[in-house]
Amino acid sequence: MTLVFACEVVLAGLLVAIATWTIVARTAFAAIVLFMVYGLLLAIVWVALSAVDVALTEAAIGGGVTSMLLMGAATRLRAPTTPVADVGLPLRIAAGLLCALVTVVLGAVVFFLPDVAPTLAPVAKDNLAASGLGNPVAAVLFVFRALDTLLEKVVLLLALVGVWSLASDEAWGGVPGLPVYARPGRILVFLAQILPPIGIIVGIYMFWAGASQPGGAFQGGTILAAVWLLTMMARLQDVPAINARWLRLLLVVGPTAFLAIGLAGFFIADSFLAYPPGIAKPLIIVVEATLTLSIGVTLALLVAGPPERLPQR
Amino acid sequence: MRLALDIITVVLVSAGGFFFMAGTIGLLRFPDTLTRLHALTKVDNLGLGLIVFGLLPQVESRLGALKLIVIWLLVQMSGAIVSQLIAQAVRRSGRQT
Amino acid sequence: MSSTALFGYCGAVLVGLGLYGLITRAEVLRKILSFNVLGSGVFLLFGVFARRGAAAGLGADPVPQALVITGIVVAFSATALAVALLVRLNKETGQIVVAPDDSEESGEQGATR
Amino acid sequence: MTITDFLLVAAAFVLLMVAIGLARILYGPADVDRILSVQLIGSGGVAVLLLLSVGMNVPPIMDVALMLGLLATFLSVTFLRDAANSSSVSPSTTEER
Repeated sequence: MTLVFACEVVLAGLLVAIATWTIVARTAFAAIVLFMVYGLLLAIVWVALSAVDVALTEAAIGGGVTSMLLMGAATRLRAPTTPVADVGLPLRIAAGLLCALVTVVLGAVVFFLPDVAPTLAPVAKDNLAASGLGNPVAAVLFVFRALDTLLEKVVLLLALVGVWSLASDEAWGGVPGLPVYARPGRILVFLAQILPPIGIIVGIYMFWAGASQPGGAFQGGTILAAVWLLTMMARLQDVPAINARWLRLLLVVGPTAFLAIGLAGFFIADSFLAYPPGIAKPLIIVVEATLTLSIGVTLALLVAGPPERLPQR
Repeated sequence: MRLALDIITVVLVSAGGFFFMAGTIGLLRFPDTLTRLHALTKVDNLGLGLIVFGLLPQVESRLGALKLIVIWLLVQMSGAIVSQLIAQAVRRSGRQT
Repeated sequence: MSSTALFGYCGAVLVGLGLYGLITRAEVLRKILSFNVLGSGVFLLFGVFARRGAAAGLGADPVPQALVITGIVVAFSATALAVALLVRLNKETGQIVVAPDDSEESGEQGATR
Repeated sequence: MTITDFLLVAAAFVLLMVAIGLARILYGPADVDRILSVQLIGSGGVAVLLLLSVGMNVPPIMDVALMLGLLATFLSVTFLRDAANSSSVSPSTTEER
């Protein structure tokens, strides 16, 4: 047994243990904290699978912003004081058997995987130079499968529209009900003052590094979102009303730039979302830079939730 | 020279690992939240700090070394601040004894 | 056992666990959480397939990895929408569980702040 | 044993210690106890990733460590928001004591 494998066994065991605990934990609060740990742990698993890009995304979005969102929901909902009756024992046993079956089938699939795995790695590698990027995952995201990435941005925006549409009529256009510190203490304010500059630099670094090594718009954008949420939670900044012009502009600037450059591909290159050779990299960087901003704002607003009150003015 | 650097690494990383162990034992043995928080700060400060300094001789690029230091400073600072916040929360919840 | 097989089984177990939580937990928030665990299991399986496709000097096949990144973002979008629906549902009915016999104890819970 | 092996052993050891510590903290009983786990996986995870990064000679893993350290801080602050806003940590802890 090699050393790396020993590491991985510990990791896999811990991951499954934490996941089980997340499911069976008695209170929603405990489950959410467990889920936070689970997400951060999963990032280490992705590193073990040599997927550093995914590890960054998982730590940022899967573990990070999702947990912030769920914690906000738990705060707003207030867990019931008595344990909730889950489904009865017979159904639990049936569900357990069904899930065990699913696991066994998936396990069998993994066991019987062909020895020679199908792969697109050589194709990606061969065309990497043409994309002008050094990071194959970024090349897949922004060149080879650019349409997926564009539509994913649209999904993010649609989700935000869906969340906003859940506002009551009188609160429409108002301020999202992000739970904030009622009385932010001096220590928290200090943290909320000192972390944003660091966070913004790291965010820009993540986006910038994304062209040649793991990183990119998602990861950078998430850090910006987290930093913004922190300053809002510490009440250094007001939660903006959703009808603010600048906010709407920031939300759409990334997808719009992406779409515009994609459409321009009809004229300056040979098809939609194609980049002309030579200036591919600068174009991608423009797209990524605007996307970083848009993703940051969108993620933060998704965490903040639907508008709940009108701005005081 | 190489050997000397490797020895420094082994010594410092082992010391860091020791403090991780000490922190874990503290977490297992200490009776309440505040003392467990105390055990955790040993992990934050000494465990990670010693490991970072142990790794420094092994990093070839200057940028990598700089990044190590930055990560250490970041975790150090946020760890110290968050520990304060946790302690406040414990005190407010009134069950620290 | 290779490390890809290890994490493959791990992913299979996570899918089963998530599904179990999704079916059996009554609290909607717990269902959302379970759904995220299920999703991460699927992503992990993708990661295993990507790792097995290591070739041409790359540590893994970048295409499934990019799909997983897209998937994580989409899963987050879905979670955000689900959470918003849940909060609104709670505001309308005062219930945060799907079990119908629990309405009296969660009845007075307002969601506004 | 080469220095690479040593760093990987150290990574496995730290991971094991973090795992044990996590089990203890996550056991509770109070929610504040549990938030220590985010701190622990923050600093412990960073240590493991840094050891792996240098041990396996994959510099980008350091960025993951940076991300992990940063996000752990945000998560703690988000958690503590609720602890600070309510007089008890959360209603759910009262019945668990």
